[in-house]
Amino acid sequence: MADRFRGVPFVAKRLLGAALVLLVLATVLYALFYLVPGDPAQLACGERCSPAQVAQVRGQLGLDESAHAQYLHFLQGLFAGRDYSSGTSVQHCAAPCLGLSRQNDQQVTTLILAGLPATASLAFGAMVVWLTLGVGTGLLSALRRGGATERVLTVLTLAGTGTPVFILGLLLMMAVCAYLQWLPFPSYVPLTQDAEQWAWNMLLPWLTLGLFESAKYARLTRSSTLEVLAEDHIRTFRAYGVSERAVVTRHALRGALPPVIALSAIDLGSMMGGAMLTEQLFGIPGLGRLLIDSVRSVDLPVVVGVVLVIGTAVVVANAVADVLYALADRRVVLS
Amino acid sequence: ACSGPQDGDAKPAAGDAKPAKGGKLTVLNSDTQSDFDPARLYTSGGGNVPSLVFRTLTTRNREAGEAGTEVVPDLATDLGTPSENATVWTYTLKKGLKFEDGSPITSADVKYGVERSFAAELSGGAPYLRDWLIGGDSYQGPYKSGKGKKTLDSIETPDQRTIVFRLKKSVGDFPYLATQTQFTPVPRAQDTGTKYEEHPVSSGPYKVVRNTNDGERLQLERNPHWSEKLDDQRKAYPDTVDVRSGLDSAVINQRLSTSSGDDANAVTTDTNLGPAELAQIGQDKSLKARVGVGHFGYTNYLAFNPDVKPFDKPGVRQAISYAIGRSSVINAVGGSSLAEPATTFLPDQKAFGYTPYDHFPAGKNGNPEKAREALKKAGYKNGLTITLTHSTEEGEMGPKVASAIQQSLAKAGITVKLKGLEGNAYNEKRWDADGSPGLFITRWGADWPAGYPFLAPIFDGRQIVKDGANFNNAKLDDPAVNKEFDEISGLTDLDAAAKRWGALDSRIGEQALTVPLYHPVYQRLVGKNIRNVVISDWTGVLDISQVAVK
Amino acid sequence: MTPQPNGPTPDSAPVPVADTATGPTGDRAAGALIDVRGLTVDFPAGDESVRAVDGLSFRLSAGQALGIVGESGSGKSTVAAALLGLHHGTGARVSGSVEVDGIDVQAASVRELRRLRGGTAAMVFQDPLSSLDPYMAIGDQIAEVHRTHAPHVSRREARRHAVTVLDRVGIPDAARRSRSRPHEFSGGMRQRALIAMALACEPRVLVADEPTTALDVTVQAQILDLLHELRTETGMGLVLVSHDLGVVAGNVDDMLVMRNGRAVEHGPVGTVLAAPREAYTRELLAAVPRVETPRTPVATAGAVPASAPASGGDLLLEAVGVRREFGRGKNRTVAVDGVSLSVAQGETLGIVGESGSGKTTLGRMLVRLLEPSGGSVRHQGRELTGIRSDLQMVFQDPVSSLNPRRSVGESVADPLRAAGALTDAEITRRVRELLERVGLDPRWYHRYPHEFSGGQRQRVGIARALAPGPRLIVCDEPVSALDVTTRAQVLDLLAQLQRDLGLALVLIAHDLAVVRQASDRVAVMRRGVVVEEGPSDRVYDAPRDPYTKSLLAAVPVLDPVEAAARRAARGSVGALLGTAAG
Amino acid sequence: MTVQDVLTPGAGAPPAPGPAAGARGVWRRLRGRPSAVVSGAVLAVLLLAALAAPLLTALSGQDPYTYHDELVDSASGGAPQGSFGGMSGEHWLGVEPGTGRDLFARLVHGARVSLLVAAGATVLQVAIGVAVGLAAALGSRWADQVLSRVTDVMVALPMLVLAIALTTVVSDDFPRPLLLVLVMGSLNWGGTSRVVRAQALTLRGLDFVAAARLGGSRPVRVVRRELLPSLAAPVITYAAVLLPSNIVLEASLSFLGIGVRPPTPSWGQMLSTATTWFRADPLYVLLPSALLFVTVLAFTVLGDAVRTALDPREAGRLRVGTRKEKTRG
Ligand SMILES: Nc1ncnc2c1ncn2[C@@H]1O[C@H](COP(=O)(O)OP(=O)(O)OP(=O)(O)O)[C@@H](O)[C@H]1O
Ligand SMILES: Nc1ncnc2c1ncn2[C@@H]1O[C@H](COP(=O)(O)OP(=O)(O)OP(=O)(O)O)[C@@H](O)[C@H]1O
Ligand SMILES: [Mg+2]
Ligand SMILES: [Mg+2]
Repeated sequence: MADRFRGVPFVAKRLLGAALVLLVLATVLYALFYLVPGDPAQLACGERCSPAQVAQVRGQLGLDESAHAQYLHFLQGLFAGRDYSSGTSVQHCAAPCLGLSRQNDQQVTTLILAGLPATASLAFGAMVVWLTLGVGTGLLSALRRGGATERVLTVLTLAGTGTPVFILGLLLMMAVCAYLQWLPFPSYVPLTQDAEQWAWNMLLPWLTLGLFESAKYARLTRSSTLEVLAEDHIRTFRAYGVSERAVVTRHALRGALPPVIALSAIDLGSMMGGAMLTEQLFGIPGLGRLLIDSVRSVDLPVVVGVVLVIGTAVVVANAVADVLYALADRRVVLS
Repeated sequence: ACSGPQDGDAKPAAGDAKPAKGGKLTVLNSDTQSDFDPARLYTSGGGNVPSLVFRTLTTRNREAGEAGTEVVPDLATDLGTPSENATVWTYTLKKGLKFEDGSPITSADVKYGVERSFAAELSGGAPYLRDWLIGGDSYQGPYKSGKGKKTLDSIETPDQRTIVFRLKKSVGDFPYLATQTQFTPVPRAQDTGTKYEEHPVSSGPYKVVRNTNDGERLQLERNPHWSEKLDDQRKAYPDTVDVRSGLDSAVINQRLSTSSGDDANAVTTDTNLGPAELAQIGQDKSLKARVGVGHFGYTNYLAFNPDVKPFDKPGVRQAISYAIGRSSVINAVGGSSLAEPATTFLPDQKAFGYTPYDHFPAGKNGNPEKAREALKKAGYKNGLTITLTHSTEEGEMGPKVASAIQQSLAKAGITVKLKGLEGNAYNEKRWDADGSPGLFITRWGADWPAGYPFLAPIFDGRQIVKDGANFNNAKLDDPAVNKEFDEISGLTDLDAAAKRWGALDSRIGEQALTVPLYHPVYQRLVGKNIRNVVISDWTGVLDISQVAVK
Repeated sequence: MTPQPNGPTPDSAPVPVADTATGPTGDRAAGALIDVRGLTVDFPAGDESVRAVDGLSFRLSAGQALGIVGESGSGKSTVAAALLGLHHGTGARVSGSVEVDGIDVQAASVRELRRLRGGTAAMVFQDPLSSLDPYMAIGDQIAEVHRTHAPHVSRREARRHAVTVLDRVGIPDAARRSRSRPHEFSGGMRQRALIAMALACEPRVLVADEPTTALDVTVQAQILDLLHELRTETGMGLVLVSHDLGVVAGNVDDMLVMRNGRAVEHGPVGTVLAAPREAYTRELLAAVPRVETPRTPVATAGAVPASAPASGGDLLLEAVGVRREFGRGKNRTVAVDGVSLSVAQGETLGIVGESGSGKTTLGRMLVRLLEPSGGSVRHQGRELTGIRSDLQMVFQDPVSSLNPRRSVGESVADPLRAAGALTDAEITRRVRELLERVGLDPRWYHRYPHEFSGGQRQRVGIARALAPGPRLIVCDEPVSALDVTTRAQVLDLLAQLQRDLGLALVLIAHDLAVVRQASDRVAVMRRGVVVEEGPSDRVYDAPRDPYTKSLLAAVPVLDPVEAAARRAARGSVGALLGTAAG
Repeated sequence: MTVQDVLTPGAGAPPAPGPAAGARGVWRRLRGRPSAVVSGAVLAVLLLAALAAPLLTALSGQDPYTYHDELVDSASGGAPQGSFGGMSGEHWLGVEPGTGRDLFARLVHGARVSLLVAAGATVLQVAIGVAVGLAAALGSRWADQVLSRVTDVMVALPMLVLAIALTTVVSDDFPRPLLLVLVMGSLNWGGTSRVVRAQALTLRGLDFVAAARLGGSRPVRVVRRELLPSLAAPVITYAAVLLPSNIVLEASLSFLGIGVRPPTPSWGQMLSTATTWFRADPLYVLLPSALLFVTVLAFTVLGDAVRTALDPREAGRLRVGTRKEKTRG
């Protein structure tokens, strides 16, 4: 088996390939949303806009052009930038310009950059929760297989998954903020503004999302741990008196982690698109909310922009996961 | 409200202690203030948060209940002087008005504010200026991108304090229109086009300190150049106002009811209590005391498109009107505390000219016998099958209401097939003059508490829009009715006008072009330290220019 | 670091010697290190159960060595596992008593067992290739085991200790290779790593289950000498499970011959070998191949005389200057460095050589499981570009070459099913025949790999390679885990197939006698190159290369006295061995 | 016996008794596990209830659509009258707030949609995911690149966005549940595919795969015979987790108005509308939650049992009943 391990060039190559696929994706989205009902100009202008006014707005948004002309302009913006009139002056949207939101004349890039920190805060924090909680309980239940501990853990993590996230979050909030009053109701504070406040206010969203996701990880960790535990090399360490805990955490876990890493990358990446319901519930001004709002208002530039950003995030996360994976299991070749 | 059994309007929640200045008011909202440009805002009576920053020529009377439906002067000294048969309206600005930077507010600033609302870049807002101002339909705003002239000649500013509007036709309602934020002064030198909303120049009691994330969070602070003496409407008790939006409505209500920490000083201007919350509050006296009830001119109704068979037959429309069981419709939207049955198209408030009528009495649960009779007369002895179009989104136009209607019509032998459309598709459909469904659920709200904006878009034959959003679903184009519209809308005596609007409503109602279902009622919860709760019938929302936290 | 194969480990603390003065025959002193009485082990299999060990008893004192021999599947590994209580919680039923260093293994608590394992008694497993953690560097694995029993030792010290023991078992460049992961090691290197792991704990008893099957004879001798030395110096007890009577002869005091889970003969090694009482023991002895015996030529039907060099027309497979590298930069290893070989139809080419010299790598390239990084492999004159089902391979590691989730019958049936020519019933019958042919009970069709002994698994591998009716089989240590009688049977089978079908074989093995017995030509490999190649009798009788000579000199002998003498001689040329292993 | 006998089939030995014990063995091992039997039974009951929904509701004399205005308290938000969410002899589990529809009827009818859609989507997701993951792991480097990138993008695509777009674009006459299955199934396979690819990459390097290839097995066969059995464990575990998340996803879609068309009930829909009621009418929330939870639990336990039963190495452990001995050997 060839051993072609290359870290950085590998990721770079990966990104390039992905850029292509993303472009295809953008095109498909463009086409698909063309068919979606709802006139963006009417929606932007408001329901009481007169036809003349709607036409004017349509011109302003460039919607009076043919579909492919619009798409070409979009591409042009992406690679070369575009200019837009802001009324009093002309605003330049530098490449990669994803266009202007049809709803509020903001540059899509600005909107995304504004939403990114909140979403990233949520996603990474939640990942820490689901990894510790999920992998932890997974391991514990693999260790205590068949015992009462395992049964309790199973039921607990399943309760997390079997409850839709909007119910889970609301229940948590009710319990912690309203009933026990341990924490004030969370309201998002940017990390850059006040790190401590940021953490306190993100605590519940992290927990909610983390809990919701952790069952999946617990199950996966448990099953692949058991899988590895049945392998021959585990026998070696047991036969050398290595404690069961060390056998599981040092040997079984390493073999069990690859699928967990693979999944984490996916979840982390796709969460960059925002865990919409969680963001909605806790009022976190992230990409998820931006996305769902723009889908509803057929704000194509924003939809495409956010999806492209998420796509990139997923690709990067997956590439990193693959590198980690190849590091864990050298038998695997990166290609 | 002049009818209904509700227990009066909201009283100050925290006993009789006098409200005092100071403190920080928190506003918890679900919709972000992503439009904060006065040119784009489409608010009734100047809005709530906006009216803390934007003053307009006139404004709504900041009093609770029915008194709140009156229009009163704001920047102007009076409600305006009509001349030339109410086609010319002249306003004079109060003396000593200043922007937040201390510069004087002039009539030119008001004119510029109106002009820029015509720019395509700043789309949004109500259509009336365009329809009424001379040259309004072709004017494209003061910006470079607009074609043609950069100024609108039908607005004149003979001096720094006087501004004159010249209209195409007589408009008695102009003082109402002047409450809208398009009448906010905007200093031309500081206009930054689409960026203006990030920091609009304040003429009101507060100025914007920070606008985070496109209106996600607005932090307001006292505007030192605003003078209490020149503004008899806004109380402006708190020192600062912090508007946080993008919150889930269940969370907002939960926070208000818990009222811990800053939430004790919190209100909401866009979230009302839902059915589940009401059911829960019903058992809690202390919470109940913190709930204010509000009305806003709104009617939810069934609309017909008589171009679609069998709705061309008045008998069929009448049968449906007879068969409708309003109480199950009301239950489907949250029960009697959140909706009152409607038999008139106009909201049940005096300002609209409400004249009670019930041309096709259906009682609470429908009158199947009368309905069958009407059907038989129309030639459908063995019942009939029709399609009801609704939105798939839960809510006032959603599937639950549709099912309720389906079941009450079934009793009269009318088989209803349901057709759900996703939100945007549904809106597109119901506003499509040619292709709107034969029968669908829809609603209408008032731009101001008067008959004209409530009735004209729905029943004035000249407001049938061919290739845009059409609201005259029945495509009623009756010369007599049209003439009546012209006559009443020219009246400057608003009370007299109201009476005639009521009569007109009743007259149109005889044709059974709509089936009024209910008028919504709003229940608003406030934090436990909030005093001076004022909910007017103009907006139905708690007026944050009046609340105090001390 | 210079290898010190015979010197004491600098880091090793002296092991307390409990019972030094026990004679080679083992007086029945109370302080026996191991005391096994009436050990019986049953495995559940299907609806019945298999009795793997049946009423076995033996004792072992400190410093003593016990050899367990016997046919494949006779229960040797099961006994070894029982000594460490490895049957706990596996579903096997164990009765009788097992006492190791005073601990009653059957009744021991989890904690006691943990101390016993590795601390008191260490085990070298029979399947070295899959017994290491694939995700972890070898040195770290050894260090971890070491630290388990010596918690006060720092991480870094343990790591250093690991390098030392790796060096002691003859891993060249131990400091660097300790950072490799198992898949980067050759079979023999992995086996040595396991032995190093056992030694790292300085145990009182070493249970070694076929510890040298994957080793070439020089390294084997070196390892066995090391064990001997530890035994005399520290009083370590040794249980040596092996099918190689030569290995047993030279390295144990007592010998236990097993068959069907029972002891057939038990006594001092000299006595048993010189004057076996039981017929079975005699049978075993008779079957041992001798390296001195020349090959009896295979009478190939109408084929070329075996000793003749392959002529063009009959050339089946040809390697021309094949090279293979692994890794890049600092970690680059050249496994095969320009080897040219040819195999004629019906011919057997033996490949012997140092462990880690690239035999497996070469074998894999011959069947195209690995792509050469240089040179080419030709099949009947044409460049070989992909896998062909008439080129088969028997893998060195019988564990990982069988799918743990499929019954062995199905694994063997697979090539038949893939070919798609036979009905289900025919396939089943055929598989049963094949199983029987390699000496397995055809009723075991539905058993899973983990239910088999090491030798049995190896035979399954052979049966599977035979199934598609190949023209050539690369056998990578096909008989290393087999007892002498079974081995003879399998070699006979291969020879018979060769005769009847003109099957060509590439036989990779460490056992020089086996290679001589079975091959027409032999290639000797060292460090990725072929150092000597020729007809086997020529190479064995008149070796030219010094490495070949040293290999032949290291072949174990059946006579314990002679073995001791040779060991003494080797001791004096220890330095030479050190380089030979490097 | 001659070698010829060995290599030519059909000669010698008696015909083989019985086929491979694979599937049968698994079945037998499953039957031996109480947890498997109980969870299987629970699922069977749920499934039966779903299938027999019309029958069951006929028994209770209710249907899931009829409004009962008289049973709700209009003045307080439409909460059911009486205690326990309006439970009575007629309405076994009470009624829905606001409409007074019978909850029992809605639950059993909802089970149909929820289980059907979720199970269908899961099957589709797993099938596509396994196929793509395997193709990526085993195919050429090119295929891996393309498929992995496509997987990335599938994963990256926010489900809801495409779901909204697709469900609004597709004709109204297309059966909704099927559309949901297709949309959910064809958009959400990225996770499975990644997990499968990761696992298959490790597996394909093992000797037994090499042996199978040498034996002349074509890739498809290698996959079916060698890889799938080893992949079954993670895939089944993953599927047992996917299923509940699909039920929840169906809930979210219904919540956004793009799920099954009301008034057809589904658990997801019931849950999402019930959320706010959990203090005023706890039963309304609890019932669908509890059912969902039981389903999830049953699937997980069954998935685990199947996973264990599939592993022959576990078999001895189970049958011999060494329960008392600690598993730490
Ligand atoms: N887990 C198991 N389940 C069922 N049978 C087993 C199991 N392990 C071993 N056996 C059977 O027990 C018998 C003895 O096996 P063991 O591994 O002890 O043999 P061995 O003497 O070491 O053979 P070899 O020399 O081939 O390694 C064999 O018949 C084998 O098939
Ligand atoms: N996948 C791999 N990655 C890195 N190095 C490898 C790999 N496979 C083999 N090697 C190295 O190549 C060399 C030759 O290995 P190979 O397995 O061919 O030896 P061998 O002759 O079969 O030895 P043995 O007799 O011990 O089995 C060894 O040094 C080994 O460490
Ligand atoms: Mg063995
Ligand atoms: Mg090898």
